[in-house]
Amino acid sequence: MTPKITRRNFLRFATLGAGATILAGCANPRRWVTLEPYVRPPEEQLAGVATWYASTCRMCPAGCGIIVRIMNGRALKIEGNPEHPLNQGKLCARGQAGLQLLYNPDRLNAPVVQSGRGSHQFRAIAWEEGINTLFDKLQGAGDQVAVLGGSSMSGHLYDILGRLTSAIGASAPVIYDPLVSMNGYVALKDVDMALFGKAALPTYDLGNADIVISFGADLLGPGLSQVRYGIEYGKFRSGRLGQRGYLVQLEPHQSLTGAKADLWLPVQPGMEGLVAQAIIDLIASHSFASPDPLRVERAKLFAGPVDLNKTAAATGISPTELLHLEQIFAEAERPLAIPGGGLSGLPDANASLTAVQALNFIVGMPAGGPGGMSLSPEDQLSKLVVKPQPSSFSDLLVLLGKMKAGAVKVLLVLGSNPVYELPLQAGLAEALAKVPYVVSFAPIVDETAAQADLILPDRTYLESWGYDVLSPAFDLPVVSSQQPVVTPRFDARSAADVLLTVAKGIPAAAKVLSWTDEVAFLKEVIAQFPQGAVTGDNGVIWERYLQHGGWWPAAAAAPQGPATMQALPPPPLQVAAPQFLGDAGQYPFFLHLYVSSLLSDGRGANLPWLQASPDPLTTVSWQTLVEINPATAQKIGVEDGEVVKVSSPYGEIEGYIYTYPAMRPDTVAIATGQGHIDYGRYASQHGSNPLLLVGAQPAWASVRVNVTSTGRKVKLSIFEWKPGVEEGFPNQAFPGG
Amino acid sequence: MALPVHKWTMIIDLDRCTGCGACVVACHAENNVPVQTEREITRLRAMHWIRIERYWQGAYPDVQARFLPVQCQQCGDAPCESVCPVYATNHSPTENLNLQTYNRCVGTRYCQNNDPYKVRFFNFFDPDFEDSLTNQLNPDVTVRTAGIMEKCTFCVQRIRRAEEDALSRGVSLKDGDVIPACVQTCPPGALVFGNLNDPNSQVAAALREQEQRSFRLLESLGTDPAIYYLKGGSSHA
Amino acid sequence: MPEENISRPSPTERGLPYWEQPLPEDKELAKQETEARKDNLLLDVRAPADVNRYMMDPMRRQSRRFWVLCVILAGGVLMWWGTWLYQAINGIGVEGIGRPVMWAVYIVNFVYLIGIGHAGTFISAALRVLKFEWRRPISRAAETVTLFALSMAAVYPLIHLGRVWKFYWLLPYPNQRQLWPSYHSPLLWDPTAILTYFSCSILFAYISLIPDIAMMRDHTTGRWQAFYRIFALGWRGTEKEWAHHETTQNVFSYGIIPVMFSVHTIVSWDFSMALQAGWHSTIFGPYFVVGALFSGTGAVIIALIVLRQTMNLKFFLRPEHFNGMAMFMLVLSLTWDYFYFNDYMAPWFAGAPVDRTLNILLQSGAYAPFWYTMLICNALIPALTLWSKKIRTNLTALFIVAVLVQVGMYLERIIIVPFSLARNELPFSWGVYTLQAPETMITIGTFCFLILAYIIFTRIFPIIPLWEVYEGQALHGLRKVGHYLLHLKSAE
Amino acid sequence: MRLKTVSPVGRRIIIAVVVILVVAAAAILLFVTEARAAPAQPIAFNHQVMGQLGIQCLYCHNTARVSPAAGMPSMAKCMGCHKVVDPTNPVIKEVAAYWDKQQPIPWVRVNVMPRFVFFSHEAHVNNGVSCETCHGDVNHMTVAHQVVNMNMGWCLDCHEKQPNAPQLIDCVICHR
Repeated sequence: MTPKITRRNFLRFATLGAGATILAGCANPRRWVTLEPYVRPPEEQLAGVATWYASTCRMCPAGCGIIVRIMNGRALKIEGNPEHPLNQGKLCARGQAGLQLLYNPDRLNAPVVQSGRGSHQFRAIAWEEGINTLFDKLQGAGDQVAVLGGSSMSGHLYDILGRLTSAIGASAPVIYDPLVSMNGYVALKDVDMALFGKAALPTYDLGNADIVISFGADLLGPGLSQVRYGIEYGKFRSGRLGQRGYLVQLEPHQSLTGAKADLWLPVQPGMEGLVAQAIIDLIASHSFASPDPLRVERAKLFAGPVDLNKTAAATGISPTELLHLEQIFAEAERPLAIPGGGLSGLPDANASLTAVQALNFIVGMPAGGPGGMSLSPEDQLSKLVVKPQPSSFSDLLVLLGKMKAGAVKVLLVLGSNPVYELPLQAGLAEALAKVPYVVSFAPIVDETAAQADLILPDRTYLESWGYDVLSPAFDLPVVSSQQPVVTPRFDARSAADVLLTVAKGIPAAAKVLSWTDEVAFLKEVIAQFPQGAVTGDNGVIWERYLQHGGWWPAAAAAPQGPATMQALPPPPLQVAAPQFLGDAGQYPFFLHLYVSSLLSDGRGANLPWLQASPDPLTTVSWQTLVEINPATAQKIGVEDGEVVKVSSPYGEIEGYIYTYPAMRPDTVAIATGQGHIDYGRYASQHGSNPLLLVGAQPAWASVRVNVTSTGRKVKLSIFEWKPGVEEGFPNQAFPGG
Repeated sequence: MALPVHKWTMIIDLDRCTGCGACVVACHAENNVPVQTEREITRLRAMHWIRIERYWQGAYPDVQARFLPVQCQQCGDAPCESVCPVYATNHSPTENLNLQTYNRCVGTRYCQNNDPYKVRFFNFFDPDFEDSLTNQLNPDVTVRTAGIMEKCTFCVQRIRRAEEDALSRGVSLKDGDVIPACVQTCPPGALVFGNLNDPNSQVAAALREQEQRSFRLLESLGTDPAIYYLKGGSSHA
Repeated sequence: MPEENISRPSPTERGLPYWEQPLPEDKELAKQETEARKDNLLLDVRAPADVNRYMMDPMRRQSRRFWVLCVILAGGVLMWWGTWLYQAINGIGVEGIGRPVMWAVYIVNFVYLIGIGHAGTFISAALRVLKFEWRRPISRAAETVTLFALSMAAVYPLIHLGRVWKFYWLLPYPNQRQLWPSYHSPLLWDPTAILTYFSCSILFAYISLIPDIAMMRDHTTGRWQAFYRIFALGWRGTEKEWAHHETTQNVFSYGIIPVMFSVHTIVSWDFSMALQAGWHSTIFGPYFVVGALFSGTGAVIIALIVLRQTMNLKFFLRPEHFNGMAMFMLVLSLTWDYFYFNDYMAPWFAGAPVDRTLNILLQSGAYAPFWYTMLICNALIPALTLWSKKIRTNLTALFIVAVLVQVGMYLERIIIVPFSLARNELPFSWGVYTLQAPETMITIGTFCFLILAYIIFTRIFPIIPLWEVYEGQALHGLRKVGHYLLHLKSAE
Repeated sequence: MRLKTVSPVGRRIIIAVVVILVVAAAAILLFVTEARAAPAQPIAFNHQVMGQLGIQCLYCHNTARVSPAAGMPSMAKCMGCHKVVDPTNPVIKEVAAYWDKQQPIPWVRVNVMPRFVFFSHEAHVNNGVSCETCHGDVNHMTVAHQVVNMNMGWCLDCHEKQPNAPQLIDCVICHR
């Protein structure tokens, strides 16, 4: 009998085959997983038990101490370092999200050269080749090297950069990013120099103040130190001194601070200085039962003639309210005036800032007592460690001028993203075109790295060494330590190590940068520290410094506080109503740019946690909003979700209308952060960049804009049900009582 | 050794809450809460176990935003528990928590309908933890797949870890041994967490002291929530 | 009426059969009788062979259009299965639900289909018990609606599951995990009630079908005969069999009525047991039952009109039936009005904020068009039209009214399910439901299945219970007119 | 005389039913046995030898007392003894080969739990549950294999007998 393939037989075999397949499917081979033990176990690691390493957060310049939970070599969670004097175990949203920078899927895994700037044609190279190229270019450039950095770079890197540039005769690194410039760090220092004789950033003892008048400062927002002022705010509210503080916020668009204020006054944009001056004038001309009679005397130093009605008309704050502000400020025991970063973006920035700081000057700061403003102290540490010093916008323009003139042969970009961050009018594009070689140290290809010739990917802060000197927002000398908490991912190298290696070949630099690597450098610096609260004697300083997350003075050393403030003869006070850029007819609205509380100045845009989390005030994520008052929206005929074009004399962007009840009807508010072209999959193609609306001058806060509808509408990616929240239940208020 | 019965309680001080959103991201990091894309959020599928509800009070110019952090209230008498046909949502007798057993969930979504606080979140699709971001996932928390309801657990993995450690070492839990991620990170200290059965705990003390400020969300529904809110105060000057 | 088709068989030896009695000689009486036969099926006695043929002819010959329709409907069913597979693979997120509207079209379909599944039992069992004689020819059409609507309704809870492959966890079966389903949950009361009702309905329908299957068996050959032989269970039509049949039918009729009431009450508990505004109502039990009967009656009217027109059943389905059904629908519409008014007034009077919000949303908000359409379709149109006998017996008009009632009742479920869910106690978490393609396709597909199964059923089994017609005619003769009795006897 | 036989149609039906039953039984058997079968390991490690030498479980799986995970011994731990103990054994040479390459041995996990089950060795070992209760007499296994089908019913069986049963059958004990 010969088997024949008949239809029946075929079916029979086919059935058998199917049966076998089903059987094979039951025996699932993927059931087994492999367990790979350590070859040599790290002594502090136990399987299944988390280990916490202390380091420093680098998501903004504040420098909070963090501890990172490590299990099986992976960083799982960042928490605040409970021992750290600045943040006492607390952390903000951005700090929590730092893990996604470490594990970002868009990180470069090797150095790359780009053939043609902006082409995105990257070719991976070996580190030796990358370092050699950098070395060749640096050597060829002589002293025509420029460095552009961001404010949250580690102190030791800034130190090394400074030594390198000065050794080869190049100009000092320019530190610029919008977060710093929009918070007016540089201008504030100038004002403090003029008022108090010390170019330092002020620190506010919010927790111990009783009356706080904030002139547009978003203390609880992302500006200065969200965590520190958050902690202070908790104390301010719970009445550590037996009473609940009183917070007045003057700003055109309600910020987080405005939302928590006891009195929110929508002042006309740019007029905060006039309000401050009016208060000073009123204090000088009135007599209250002030706890300190000298206050009136000091006020008289600044005061001029006061015309309440005129000021009221200009600022939008009624005379009654001005009198109220003056009275509470003069009569308070520990009042505090806080200038907002927006004041530094006015044409005459220093006048407004001075007026606000003068209020603090008038209060006079009881020596040693709680409350009030203080200036970051100077001590022996400041000779050992440095903090990246932000440069002013004009410094940046000088650098750009040099670049345009062809006086820069090699540009190094570290920790900043100027192509995204600078307004078009600043002319960075032309300037870059004149620079023969641009080297970026970005771990992720951002807009600037896309314009670079060579990218030497730096490690993210969770994999690298460093330190940070706390400033601003803190009045103790504290150095926060930074160490790698996980084995570095990818073939990335720390910029400091790369620079130290390169410096070896440049004779002038080799002399001042003789360390083998950054750890040797750091160890040498740290070894010189005096005994602190958590560091032991000389033998174990380094270990304990790393273990506890930094160096800070022993508890015995009291905060130096306001006593350090010395007054010079004050300059005369002249605040004038600022001139806004743009014709009022053509551009009817004031532009209020503010720093997004999650994405910051855009550096957080590549982290999905920050992108997808709702903005606290608008509850919108992923999108760029054009916030306007509902009345205005009705007037110009736009509604929520409408795509509008916002145009200023300098540029135009598209955004989605969001009607925001707590803002002036003559103002348009836009948050920074979105509108990336590069910078990874989460950042690119979302929203638009409002910095494009600003011209090439420091006066970024005095621009007028126009809003025109494009006729399109989109769905907002919003968390709240907007009509529900706005209309709520009939006759029923906020469910929170 | 008899295991203790805890009544985990959280206090949310609305006067202190600044709405900064640190708790939201901390929760994402701790609990493997997936991130939703722009498109999904426009389809009302945002997912945050703790959210900060922002309401408006007053009309311009006397208008102010009011923040109300809302997460699972861990009700003593939870409406979501009784409607689950498979006991995926049930009550823990030891911890007095409202549990969500992910692997038992079949996705009827009835619990979300019956949840007056709307703090339950449904995985409409498989979570999209891209590439290397999976490295960060907390190994102590199940990663939920499509069709599963999830919600705030008061970081029950931290509670259990602390309890297991205490049990192994033969000691009892102290106040402060268990801190959920949101409480841990909250800068102004608006969130306080502890065991209400322990009269010396921080929460018990705070509730005694702040009794006149305290209220519970939608208490009239009879859900007996374990989260107490402290009303926002006001200053006059 | 196929008057001309009636062929008169030759008289038997025993005299004229009962169906061939001559008209009375008196002209006036003869006219009256002709009129009465025209109006009432039970008086219009015909030769059984003819009557059988009226039923079987349309079952045997299918037009090309019928097959085209079948193919289209089958395509719809495939679309349903494909979409379901797509949904199961990708996740339930392909549906338009979001937070807080977690239930939408699937649950609406579930409630709607359970609802129209009510009419069959009601018409056949309740009307039987209440001795409404005119229900005789329409009872099977109604029961069949019940069967297929229920089976589709039972599928919807599975379609809407997030993890449908775990559906068996909803069933109480012993397992090593020592876990049982939670009987606290209304979601388990549902399947219990539905399965009870479904099995009762199948048996009830089947028992009524047996004599007619036997008739089919006797009039077919070959494979079909074998098929009918199996289902006829050896029915021969003896006195004893008829007696058993009668008893069983009565037992089921009385037994199934409470089940019918309980099923939709329990379905309503899915909603009324919840804390949701718009759901949390004590009136929901009877309200849902009435709503179900209302939409079910409408659905049966639609089915009857379509059957009558497409299968040439003009002999069986006469204006009197539509008149009766329409009157029922009117009564149910008025009852529904009462319950809806009640359901509306109680929260309105209580004035809880969330209820008021919901009412505002329905009256003047985004959902107002739906709400007013529902009221017009469910209350206004039946009340305005069905009082008139002309409209009740005008099939076109009645068809339109019945379809509008379906629209209205479907909207009512939409208003209850996704629209109510859109509002809750915290305005921050309000939301909206947007219809998406997958659930539309699944909905259409299941309705295709329902129709396909129904039309195939009508081609295999007699959709008119012939034995009931014969029985009715005989009983009618017995009860009403003395000389029919005589004729009957003579016929035997 | 012909005996009454099953019709050809009937026979076909019977054969089909038998085939289906056999396939199903085979599948179930395969599934069950495969669940208990020992996986192939990269190194023929013999627990019995270690057991006979009196080496405690906790010597190698040393985190069982302090961590939810029992832990696998590191390569350094293996070589700590086997540099001197029986270095010529061919199996130990294989281990040494991994050590020389400074690579971990890719052991295959024997007792696999679903990912939504959180078992804590620490909580059990410190409360009087011996290793053998769950892992069987590993000391006498030449090849480690799963002894207990660790499903939920089995876990509950024991938990229900404990004095703290109401708490120990809480879902959160294992699922979180």
